[in-house]
Amino acid sequence: MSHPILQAEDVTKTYDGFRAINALNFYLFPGELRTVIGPNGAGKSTFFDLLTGRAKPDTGTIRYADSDAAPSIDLTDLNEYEIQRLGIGRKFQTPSVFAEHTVFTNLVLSLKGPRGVFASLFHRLDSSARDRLDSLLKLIRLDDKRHWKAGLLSHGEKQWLEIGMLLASEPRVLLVDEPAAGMTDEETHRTGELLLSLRGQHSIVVVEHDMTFVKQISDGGRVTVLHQGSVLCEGKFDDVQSNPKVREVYLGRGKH
Amino acid sequence: MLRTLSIFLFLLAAAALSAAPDASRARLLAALVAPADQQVAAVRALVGLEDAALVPTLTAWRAAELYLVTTGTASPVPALLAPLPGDADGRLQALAVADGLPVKDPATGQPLTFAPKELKALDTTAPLRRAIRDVLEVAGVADPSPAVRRESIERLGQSRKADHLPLLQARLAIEFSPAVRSALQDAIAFIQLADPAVEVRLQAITDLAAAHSLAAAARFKEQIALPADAPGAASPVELAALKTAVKTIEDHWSRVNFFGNLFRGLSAGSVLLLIALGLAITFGLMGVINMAHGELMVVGAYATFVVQNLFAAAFGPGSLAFNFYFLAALPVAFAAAALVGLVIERGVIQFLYKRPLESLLATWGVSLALQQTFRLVFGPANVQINAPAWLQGGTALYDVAFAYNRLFVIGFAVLVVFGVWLVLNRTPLGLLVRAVMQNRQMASCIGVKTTRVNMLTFAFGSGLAGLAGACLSQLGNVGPGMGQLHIIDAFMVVVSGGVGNVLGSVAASLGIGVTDQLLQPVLGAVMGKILVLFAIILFLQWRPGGLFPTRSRSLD
Amino acid sequence: MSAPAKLSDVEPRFFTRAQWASFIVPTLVLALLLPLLNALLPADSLLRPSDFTLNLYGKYATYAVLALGVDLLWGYLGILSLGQALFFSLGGYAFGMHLLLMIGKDGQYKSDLPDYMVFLGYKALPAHWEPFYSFPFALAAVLLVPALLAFVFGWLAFRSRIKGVYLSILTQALTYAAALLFFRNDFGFGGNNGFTDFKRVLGADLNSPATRRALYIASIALLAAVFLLYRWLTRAKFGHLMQAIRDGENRVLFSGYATARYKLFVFVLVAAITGLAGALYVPQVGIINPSEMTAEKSIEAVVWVAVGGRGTLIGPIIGAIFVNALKSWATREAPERWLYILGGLFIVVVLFLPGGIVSLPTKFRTFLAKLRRPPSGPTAS
Amino acid sequence: MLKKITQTLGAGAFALGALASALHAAETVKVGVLHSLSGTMAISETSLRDVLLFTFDEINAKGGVLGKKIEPVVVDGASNWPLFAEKAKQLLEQDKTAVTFGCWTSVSRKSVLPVYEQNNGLLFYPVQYEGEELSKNIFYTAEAVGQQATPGVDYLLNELGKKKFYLLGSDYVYPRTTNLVLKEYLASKKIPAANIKEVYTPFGHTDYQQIVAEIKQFAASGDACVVSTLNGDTNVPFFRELANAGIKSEDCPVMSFSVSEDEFRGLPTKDLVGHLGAWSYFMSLDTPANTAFKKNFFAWLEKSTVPGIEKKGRVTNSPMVLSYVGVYLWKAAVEKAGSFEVDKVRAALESGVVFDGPGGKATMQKNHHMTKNVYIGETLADGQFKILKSYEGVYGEPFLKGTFK
Repeated sequence: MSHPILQAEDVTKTYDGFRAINALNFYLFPGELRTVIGPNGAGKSTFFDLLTGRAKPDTGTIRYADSDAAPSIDLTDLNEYEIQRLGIGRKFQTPSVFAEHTVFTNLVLSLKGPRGVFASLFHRLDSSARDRLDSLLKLIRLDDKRHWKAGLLSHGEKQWLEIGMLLASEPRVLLVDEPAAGMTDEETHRTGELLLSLRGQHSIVVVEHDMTFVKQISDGGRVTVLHQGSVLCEGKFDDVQSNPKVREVYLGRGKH
Repeated sequence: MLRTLSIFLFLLAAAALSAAPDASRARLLAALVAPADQQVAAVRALVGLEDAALVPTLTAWRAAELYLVTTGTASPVPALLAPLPGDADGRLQALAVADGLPVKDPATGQPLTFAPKELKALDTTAPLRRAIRDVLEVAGVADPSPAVRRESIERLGQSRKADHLPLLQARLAIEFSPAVRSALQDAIAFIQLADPAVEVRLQAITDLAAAHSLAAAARFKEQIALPADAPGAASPVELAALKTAVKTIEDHWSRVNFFGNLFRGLSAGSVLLLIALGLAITFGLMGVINMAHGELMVVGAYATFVVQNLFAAAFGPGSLAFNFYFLAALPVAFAAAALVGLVIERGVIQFLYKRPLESLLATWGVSLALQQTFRLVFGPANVQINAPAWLQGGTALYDVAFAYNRLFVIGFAVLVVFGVWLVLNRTPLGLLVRAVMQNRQMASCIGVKTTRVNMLTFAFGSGLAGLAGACLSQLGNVGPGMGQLHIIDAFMVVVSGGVGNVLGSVAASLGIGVTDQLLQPVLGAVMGKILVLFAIILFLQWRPGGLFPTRSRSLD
Repeated sequence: MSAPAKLSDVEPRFFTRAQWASFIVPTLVLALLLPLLNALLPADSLLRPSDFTLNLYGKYATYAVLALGVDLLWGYLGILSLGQALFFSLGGYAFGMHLLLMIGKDGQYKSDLPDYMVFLGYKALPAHWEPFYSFPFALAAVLLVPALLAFVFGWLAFRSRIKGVYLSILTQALTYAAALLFFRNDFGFGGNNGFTDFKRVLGADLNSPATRRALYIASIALLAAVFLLYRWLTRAKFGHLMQAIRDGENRVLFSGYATARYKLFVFVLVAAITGLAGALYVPQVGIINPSEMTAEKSIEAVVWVAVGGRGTLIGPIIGAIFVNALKSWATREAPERWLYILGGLFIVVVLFLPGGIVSLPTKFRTFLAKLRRPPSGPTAS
Repeated sequence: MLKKITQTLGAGAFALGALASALHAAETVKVGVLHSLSGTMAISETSLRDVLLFTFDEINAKGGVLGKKIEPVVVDGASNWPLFAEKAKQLLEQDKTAVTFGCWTSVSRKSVLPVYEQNNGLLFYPVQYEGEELSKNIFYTAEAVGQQATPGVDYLLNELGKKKFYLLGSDYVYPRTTNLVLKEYLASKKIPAANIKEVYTPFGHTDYQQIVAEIKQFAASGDACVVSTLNGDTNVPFFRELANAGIKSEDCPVMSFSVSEDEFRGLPTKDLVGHLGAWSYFMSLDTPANTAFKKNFFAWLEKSTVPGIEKKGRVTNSPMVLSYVGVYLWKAAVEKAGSFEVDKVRAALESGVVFDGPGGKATMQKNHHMTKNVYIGETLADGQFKILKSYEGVYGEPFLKGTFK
């Protein structure tokens, strides 16, 4: 078995005495699409915050591998943009796009490339970048709305745009927080297909509530159940679903 | 009040003049009309003269209120002016120093009346006034008023003349007031510093050290600094005693200053707290940057001014009831500022809850307009606010001074903080306020009338500003520009305390107040203030959310 | 919602031809024609702008540069800095030092030292003053001193991610502390009186009409240049990033941009340019003193921007000129009431005209459109 | 874009039109009044505007100057120093005023000085100041340091026998300069440096606890006094704190140079009783000229129609009287010169015109300062000064530093 690309070991994070993450261990392998589920307050968003530098763990290590070797880069020392530049992209739970900018500009700003002050002063779009933008716009089905202000898009379209922005930056790891929220069933399904199509080239972690969607994207992949800040269990969707502990803390509450 | 007092004094003087032991009175009169070059000596010779007219006559002379009255062809008579009973024109009768009787018109035999400017006051010169003062000081040792006695005794002690020693010692034997006794002991010790006997001198040094006399420390240091061969230089034994004494006294005062600084810091912090509390509500909880907050304080201060004038008009400015105007002014100040706040909220701020930075601009416009309104209504000059008697003066404990108005401000700040805490945590309004402040939309979804809550909260914060203004009127000036002096300080307190946290504002204001007062003696007022500002800026680098930050899990 | 027109692409044209014309024509009129008329026409000609007017508009132009900086920070980057008057004054002080040394022996005491130094008993010029004899050095200081302060403060503040209201209040505190410092006589910059009674610049008599014209032209030229520079900045990808930071800094951060560096860059750049405007301001008004750097002055500059229209580049210019012209007029014509006029203006603008004066035509058109169409019918917007 | 720029120009044209000067009327002479009517200094300067307008009316009622009526041009300097310079330019270049009466703070004077020199204008400056300045275009009716501070300190030294001096001031040029001179003066009077303490507080300082605690210990020896150059507002917290600390004027008198009758209106005078002041005029001066001045001024106030003018509880003070004196000196000089021309008027003034004003005889000197009386007064509870001592005919000398050895 190869080395994990992302590895969190024994991570703890406390907010005002509340243990949001408690001795968590998590390993993500290259090309994997991992689904993370868990009841509200299980620590899913905090976990993403820790991975992306928005919060620092109290104890434990979070490491990332930028090559095939064992993960060696300590993410806890880095801040948001440094982690992003390493190739870890994140989509937020509530879609966060630049509402005052056009769809097109939103993507341009996310495009992989130099991120420095002077680079952006003298930035020019070359033709290959334009092609890439065009294909992205088609992928997220916003081609005809490329000049719309992003703020005018529907909720679902914003979710897509944000996924598009994520892809534009060509990350190695995608952290996707509730991508299907606010979408119609059809949109949700398409989102699932998109994510599945990315599997392999990218390593993906998806946090989701919608069990139908989880079932769709887990597709033989592993599902991690978080509970009270730690991993309750991990395994194939069916195994997890039949796990009595999971049923007790999560499914047993009547959701699905 | 003052007028009654002066009438009383004159009556006293009149009584003193009338009981005339002839020999001493003649000496007094002789001194008054002595030739200019002998006058000082003649006055100095009056020391110890036992004549009831001595003190009133000399006091009047020194104040240029002793007049020469000429009647007909007779030579001018020195006289004091006293009110004529029952006369409304303010004309005064002259009581001759010689016999205490009114000077009469030689023709009609009726008492003559004068206005002060019709008469020539008996001239004095500076050396003469000093001589008069010296005589009065000696006389003052036996004055009925303990305050006068104490002051006279202190002066005699500082003059260090051995000839006053018997007088002081005699007084000590019969003095009963503890404060005057201690002053006497100090004065005696002071004089004894020049005693020929070394034991007496050493004892005097020890006594003064025990009394922590600062004046003594200054003298001791001068003596220590004298070269060994200079006249009056201390012997080695004495020198050691002097050094120990200086150390004892200085140690005492540095302790006093330390505790004094703490108290002053506490009081400065309380002032800051009062100013900032309203802002902690409107800015901290509601997120409105109200640049007119300072002007709301001014509203409170002017309200106090108006209440003061009403009380003065109704009860008279010297009356007992007048002293309670301030208590009546507090609720009025709160209400007035709250009302103005309400108008501002309805008129301007309600449209700007989603645009906090723009509320800054609009309220700045409001503050300009308010300032000009103050100018037009109350005039561009500061208005005069007289503190009620119970807020004047102070007391000292272990030499640390506690001014009553400062003590009041500290106590009042505690009360107001407690009040705010009660309102926010123990009333239905408080619950609604906290709900709305945490999430306006959610609160309105669950049926809270957010408009009303906003209105009331803002009015409440404004009212607190009014209370602060009322308090400040007892400490500083009240004028149209007064609000601008405090606004930045107030914002700094709220920001460094942590927005949305009243407890943070308490801690921050006390911290800033104490730091400022501790820095001031070392760096001076200006650098102290600058340093505090930079410290706050740096502090916020370290804790961007302030002392007690409020965390939020949303992205922006 | 009709499909929005093809508005901004990533690299829109800097200026269309019409825009170039509408930029160049007024600039030339202001920068060349007016001073020319002033110089050539006889004093009693109705067409001749007076020395006083030119001088006044030169001053307004430097204010407009200050306002442009405020707007770049606030309207584009979302940083409401209440410290811009400080940078303006620092530039003014740096240049004032040079001007003060250029007085030479023409001061009150006929000494090489500036008057207040003679008076306070300085024996020699302090070492940090020496280089200010050189015009190029002074010019460099005009740019670098504000930039350096902006760098230190900005680095600390942006690194700690202080933003919004906090940042505004911190800049206000910084300004306040600096003003207090400059008010101190011991600080060595003339205390409350500041610098005044300048005589000449680059050898030319500061009070001659020709020099004043030159200063006026320089102010207009600076304004035009800064306008172009800022326009270029806001049109580049950099400009989009600025606005993105304004609207959602965290998203930009998670897109891999070191937002603190962007903010710092703009903050420092604006500080330097604002300092330059301050340097041009000082010889035109003849005085620089610490009351110019109070928070109040910064807020005034923010108000100009708000009145003119923030988030546009023409708005701050209009606002700065309009508000100051209004103030010049009102302090003469309505000395008792002008604070109401000004205060009322701010409230009205903030409440009813958030887009400022530049949004008036649009508002007016919308209003007309509403009049023409009955309100009951469905509108296309 | 083009539209936007036309908007800009439109705004400019608006201002241009507003600034265009009115036509001259032949029978009047325009006179500028340049004071702050808003902002922080309005508190003091508004009174000067009032007294100036009164003086003009008084002169106009008697036929004006050289047969011309005075037409005042009142502008608001708004406590904004560059604006002062702008307004001065406007008065000189647009309104062509023959003379300006104005300024209170030194910085406002410094700000307009180059304007007056460049346009060869004429400014009368009425407020006590630090000296160290002499412009051919400014006439200083103000008290120089030698006409206020040194007589005040003389009084403390000679009459009260004080030996320790606590020099307390606001941190700006006037107090700094005054104290520099005073330190030299005290040294020349053999007061050791150790007995002098110099302390400054910022403008608008509100907390004098620390300083008063220090004064209390400084004054423990009984021969100390405070020489205060505290500015305006800050006097209130200072005197409040002083009174509450139990420091009495008998123990440690405060001699203030910036507190006049006008300031007393906003001070708790009870706290100031017995403390001292030094000015070249006190409202309580009992001379026929002063009685008439007060009567006429208050009568004028009663019927004045100036918007927002205060009519009640008004007092007179030294800067007001010196403004008044300035106008009359200017009038006398114009009449002596037979012309409004600045150079001729200046020559006439320098030749030594005299005006017997409410504060006594004032003679303009060649050095643009005035010889005048100086009075030392003690504060009474009713906000007036009781005159303790007068120094007559004190010469006005702006350059005092270094003269006391």
